Amino acid sequence: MAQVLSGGLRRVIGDGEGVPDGRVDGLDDADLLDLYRSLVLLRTYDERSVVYHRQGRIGTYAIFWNHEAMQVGSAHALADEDWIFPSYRESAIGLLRGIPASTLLSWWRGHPAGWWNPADYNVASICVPIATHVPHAAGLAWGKRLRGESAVAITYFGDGATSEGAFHEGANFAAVMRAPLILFCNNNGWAISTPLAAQTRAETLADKAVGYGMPGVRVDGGDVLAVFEATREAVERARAGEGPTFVEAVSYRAAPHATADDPRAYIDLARVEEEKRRECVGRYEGYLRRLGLLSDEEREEIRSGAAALMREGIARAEAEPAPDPSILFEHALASPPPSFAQDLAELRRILGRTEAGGAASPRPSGPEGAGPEGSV
Amino acid sequence: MAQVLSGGLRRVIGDGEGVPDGRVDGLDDADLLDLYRSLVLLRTYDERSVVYHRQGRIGTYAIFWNHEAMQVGSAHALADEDWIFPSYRESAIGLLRGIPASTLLSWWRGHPAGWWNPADYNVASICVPIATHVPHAAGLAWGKRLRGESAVAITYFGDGATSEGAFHEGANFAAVMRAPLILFCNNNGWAISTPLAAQTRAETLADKAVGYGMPGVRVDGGDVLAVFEATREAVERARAGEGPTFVEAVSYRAAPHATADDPRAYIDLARVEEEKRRECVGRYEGYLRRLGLLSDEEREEIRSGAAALMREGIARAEAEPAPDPSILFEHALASPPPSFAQDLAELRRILGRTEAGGAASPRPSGPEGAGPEGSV
Amino acid sequence: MRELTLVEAVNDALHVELERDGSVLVLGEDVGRAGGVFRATAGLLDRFGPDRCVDTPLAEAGILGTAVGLCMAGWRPVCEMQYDAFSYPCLDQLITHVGRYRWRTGGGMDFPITIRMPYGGGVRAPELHDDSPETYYVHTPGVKVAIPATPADAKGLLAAAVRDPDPVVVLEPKLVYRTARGEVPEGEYVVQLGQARLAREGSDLTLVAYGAMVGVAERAADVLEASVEVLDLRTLKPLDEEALLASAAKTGRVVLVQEAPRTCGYAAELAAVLAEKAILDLRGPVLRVTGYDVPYPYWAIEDAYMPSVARVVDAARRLLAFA
Amino acid sequence: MRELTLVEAVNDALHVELERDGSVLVLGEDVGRAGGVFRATAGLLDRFGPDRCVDTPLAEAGILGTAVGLCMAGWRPVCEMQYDAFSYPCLDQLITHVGRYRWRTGGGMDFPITIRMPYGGGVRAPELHDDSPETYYVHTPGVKVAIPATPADAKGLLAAAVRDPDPVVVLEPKLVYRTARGEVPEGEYVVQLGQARLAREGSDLTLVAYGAMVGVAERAADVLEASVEVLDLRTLKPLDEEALLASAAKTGRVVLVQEAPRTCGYAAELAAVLAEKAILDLRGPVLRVTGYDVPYPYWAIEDAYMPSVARVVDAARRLLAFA
Ligand SMILES: Cc1ncc(C[n+]2csc(CCOP(=O)(O)OP(=O)(O)O)c2C)c(N)n1
Ligand SMILES: Cc1ncc(C[n+]2csc(CCOP(=O)(O)OP(=O)(O)O)c2C)c(N)n1
Ligand SMILES: [Mg+2]
Ligand SMILES: [Mg+2]
Repeated sequence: MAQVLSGGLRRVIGDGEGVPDGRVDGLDDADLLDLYRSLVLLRTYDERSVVYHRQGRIGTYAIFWNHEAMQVGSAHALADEDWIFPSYRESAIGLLRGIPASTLLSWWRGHPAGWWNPADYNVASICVPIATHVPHAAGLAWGKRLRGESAVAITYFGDGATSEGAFHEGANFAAVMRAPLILFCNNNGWAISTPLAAQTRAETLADKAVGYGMPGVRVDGGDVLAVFEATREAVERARAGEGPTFVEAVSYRAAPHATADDPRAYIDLARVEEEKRRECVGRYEGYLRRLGLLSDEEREEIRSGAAALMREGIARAEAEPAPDPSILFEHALASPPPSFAQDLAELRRILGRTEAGGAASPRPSGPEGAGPEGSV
Repeated sequence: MAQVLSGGLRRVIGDGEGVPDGRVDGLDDADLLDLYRSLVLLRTYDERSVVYHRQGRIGTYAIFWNHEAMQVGSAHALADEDWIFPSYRESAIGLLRGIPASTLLSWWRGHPAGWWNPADYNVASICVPIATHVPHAAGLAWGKRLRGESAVAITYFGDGATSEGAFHEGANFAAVMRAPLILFCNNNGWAISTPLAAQTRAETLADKAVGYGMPGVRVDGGDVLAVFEATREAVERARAGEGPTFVEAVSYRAAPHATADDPRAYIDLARVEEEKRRECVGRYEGYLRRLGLLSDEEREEIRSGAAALMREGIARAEAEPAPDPSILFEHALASPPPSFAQDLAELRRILGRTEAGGAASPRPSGPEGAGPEGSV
Repeated sequence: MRELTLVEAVNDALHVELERDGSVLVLGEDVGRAGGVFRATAGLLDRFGPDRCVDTPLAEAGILGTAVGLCMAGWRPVCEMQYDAFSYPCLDQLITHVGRYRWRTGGGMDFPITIRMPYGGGVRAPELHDDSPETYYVHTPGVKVAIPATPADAKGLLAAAVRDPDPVVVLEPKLVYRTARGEVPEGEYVVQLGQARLAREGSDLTLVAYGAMVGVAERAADVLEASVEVLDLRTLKPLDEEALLASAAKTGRVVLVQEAPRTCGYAAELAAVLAEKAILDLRGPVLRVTGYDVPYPYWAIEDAYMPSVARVVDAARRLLAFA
Repeated sequence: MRELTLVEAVNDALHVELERDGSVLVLGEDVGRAGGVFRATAGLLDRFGPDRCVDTPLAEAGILGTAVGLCMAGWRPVCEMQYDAFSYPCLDQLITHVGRYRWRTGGGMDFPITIRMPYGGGVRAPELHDDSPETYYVHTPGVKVAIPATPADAKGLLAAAVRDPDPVVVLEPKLVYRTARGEVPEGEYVVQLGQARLAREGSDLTLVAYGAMVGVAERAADVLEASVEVLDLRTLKPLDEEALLASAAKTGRVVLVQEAPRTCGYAAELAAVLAEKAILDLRGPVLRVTGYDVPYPYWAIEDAYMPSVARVVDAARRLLAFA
């Protein structure tokens, strides 16, 4: 069971010194190792992606370093039938549901091979505009309930997202419809350069739950076990028909907002260094080691497995042929108008006369590129 | 001082039986009679307007019967420099600031004589789309504070309005900017046909304040003195630089939503009857009588004064000449493009050939009218 | 066949479609207990229950945003926006998600959302109950737009929208909600999207209109001393380009009528199509009769704002007199 | 005069205008501490303090909505929307209030709001960082719209917007934020709204463009074997109709270029003006080269979506060959 820290923050993992480790009921040793595998997978994905970006192999990329515990802990609390609604910050969470790394890397390469059908994995498309997916998740959860199905949904968003009207309307719909939804707030303290104090005067973001008549809980976002446990309780409530829960996972953004961002102008660098020292994967590694559950060999095996998966993923993504211009028109509408075929024919005629295909350079700034090309 | 009832509802006026009357510090007898005058003024305006509508002299009209105590109590707690941001439900609140009845009646006649310059009365234009004026009020209050001025603002909205993103964003901006704002929620239990229970799962609307880090207070919306006192405290906080307050005034909609609405299909008629018996003007009249502050003659004088004002108002409004078509173009832009003059010239040419002016029948449903022509 | 008003035909279509397909549900403000402020959804709550006719919180972005999620759960949501101008809060969801989500899934998932609302002016209503917002919808990729002018089309187009695999916006001309009466087929009845209706045949000049402006065009045709064709577009997106070009080729003279403000209104699109594809057929300029580029005015002066029979007649005569 | 990039010119204009008029303030997401994600507002916080360069909560409707109130308190707010597609949440405030409030007060109160944002595609960015939303703004009454193509115009039009008594939307072509370099006058510099710029004179054909498409049009003109005029509109609303008609009268052949989706795009409005007022001058159809009526695509294929030099050249050649 989690301890509740000051500020109502739940925590399970100790510090190896004064603060003792806890245990989470129902998680056996294999489960604990599974969590570790997922953490390493996401960490590896993230670190490799930053390198791929520097190498010009993917475009602007939203770094989620030190957010892995929030994503892994919560996603592991779900059943396969449950739906995930990620923001750009959880772009790789689909890895935990079997979406190939190449698909996600293709998405960051601006390539249609980055598409997937949400129904194949119960993972919605990555949402770029802030908070607009919160009502989607509320609608899915409500819709499942209306059908008498037992699936629940989780939606991820940041501290900044709580300022948007879309968050508010989605949360309120979920509460009113008793939708089985977990509103998972990744409170990393920053919305790009805007600190939490410029975002809200609420004492905690979990306080927002009161206004929707739903429970709000706070958890240490660097503690994968505390996140797991808090989310599991929210999932149980949801599945029991008791409606949505707001989970505030408190963390700190120890990396730039995205590859295009330089946080040195605004961030507290000492705090970042401190956070880097207590980053979430290392914390969990220490926990497993104290329990004697992780050997150096296992650790290496897991890491190299993840690295291999990434190598294969980027190779596949890079092997994708340049998309054909027909892709512009092909999926916009299920029943397209005749003008689409005419437009495509004309485009093909013109492209045929000039150069083949419309493949763009993978470098985010083309010859006329604007530089910081995506706040995401 | 107000008593706090169950549900945290503040109340000053007793029931003439078991519940004793309270007094509000700082209000002398003249002040108490002023409140009464304002209540009668608004009540008279409202009742006459419903009649004028039936007579086809004004269009669709949003009835505010039994909402007078909320409007009068709060508006009296303001200084003249303070700004009021009304919704359609507070359409006549400008009467308390000296806006002529004819202006407000003209507004409901769809006539440009219903215009006023907000800066002349510190009363913003009537806001028709729900909750969209909340950010305006937050901006005004914030802007005044930035200028070092001492004015505060109040914005009125309904229970339904709290579901809109615009309410959320406005409230949050006000809190973050420490804007001197009173968010005054007229909780009359209904948004047209939608009851509060279908609008939110929050225990009270005042609970929403928690999520913005501002105080939330609840008051009996039928008790003009309790409303006055609660608003005065909020105004004092605001003026002292302590930021916004959410005031939930609890009432019940005892009249149709608007003249076009027939609530019999959805409302609890017994509850309406009960509410009519305890309507707010009568309650305050009883209070004054128990204090010996209101004689029959004074009552009649005040009432007939208000009635005369309305007679004069409607006469003036009806005497307004039909607006000239130039009004379409005249005020849309401070620096209009040449096309406006061309369009007007063409329009005049055509109207000259057919009939004069563009005066429409004051009857809301023209020959092709659609009937319930405005939910407002 | 019975005679119905336009809004009764809408109501009829909803009853038929909810009956036909258990995955259709209606949501919006006051659609349940009250049956809609125009009673377009009257009777649905009683017949289909509160799960399929849902009074939502007062939040238009929430209505359309949850509709996206409802689709993902297998529903076919029909969203009511209470009025034209109150649909604007949903534009963000429309543009960023509703029109794009299918493409984003590589065609893997359909979003059969219907958004319907009363629209247009002339009804002596307070501010912001009178807008003609079709441009905002028509310009948005991934979304279809239909606007009926008759009760039968109101039923048939709405049924087509509900059955369409893509998001469809249906704008219902509230000015004629109760005055447009006409025969409406009983039971299932569908009018295919993308097919204009020749409301009147003629050979000298074409009036192109949609919604409440079809009636204005017809009355102008009555007045004019020429043989006037009236084309009721019925669907704005996709446009029935063939019908438009055929009529322009036949008459060589086209007047476009639209209530919305002029700049970038739908008549601009029609004029652009004609300027590109009918330039050799045209015997004179393409004229637009539209609302002005100003805020929709208060109703005591709205008749001067709305395209009137007199303005349409004037434009037509100028065009007929064109050298 | 110094050479500046387009985004530096924006930054310069803001410095000059905030210096000149103490009632001007800048608000938006990340405009302060970070100086804007494109650094358009860099230095303002240090120079003018946190009251006049305000990092707001993440809420675009809140930004524009509070700006309305700030005007009422005597401020001249300059709102930054971080990206084109992230401006959509503010459309409701724009349409229902910003464009109407002055009329509503009978001209008693001005709303000198500037809304500026980077816009347009081709920058290899993730989804929804590439939109050309001008139609939504241009169609809305009570609002003016300017789009610069050069650094000098970026400064001058923004200054004009800030000083204008009416709400003005300024869309800045982010594709050329750093590649468009040019001389920019120092200090106060205003380019009047409503005046097009003849970017290149010619006699056979006119290419009409704005924003980043001006460069595409110029490069197409380089390639074409005819005398090509390039008209940079600079302001979309109010349109410099005179300049458009004069060029059409001169060349008789017009190709309109726009990044936004075709239907009801701004090129449609231009075509409609030409079809009405230049019909006798036209020697061929009015052609549009535009984005397609589909969602703006992922960037690996965006070059096929964007109007390219090849597409403009193709359209121009077809028109020049027109019988
Ligand atoms: C509607 C909208 N406005 C602005 C942006 C630009 N933007 C991208 S990320 C971001 C900050 C988000 O902060 P937060 O919600 O805390 O999430 P985090 O990135 O910290 O995970 C902003 C402003 C956007 N994507 N969508
Ligand atoms: C954005 C918007 N959506 C819908 C409407 C239509 N409408 C007018 S009043 C109303 C109900 C408002 O309820 P509430 O906020 O409780 O205020 P009340 O009318 O009860 O005072 C609705 C839905 C509107 N005016 N604006
Ligand atoms: Mg954050
Ligand atoms: Mg109410």
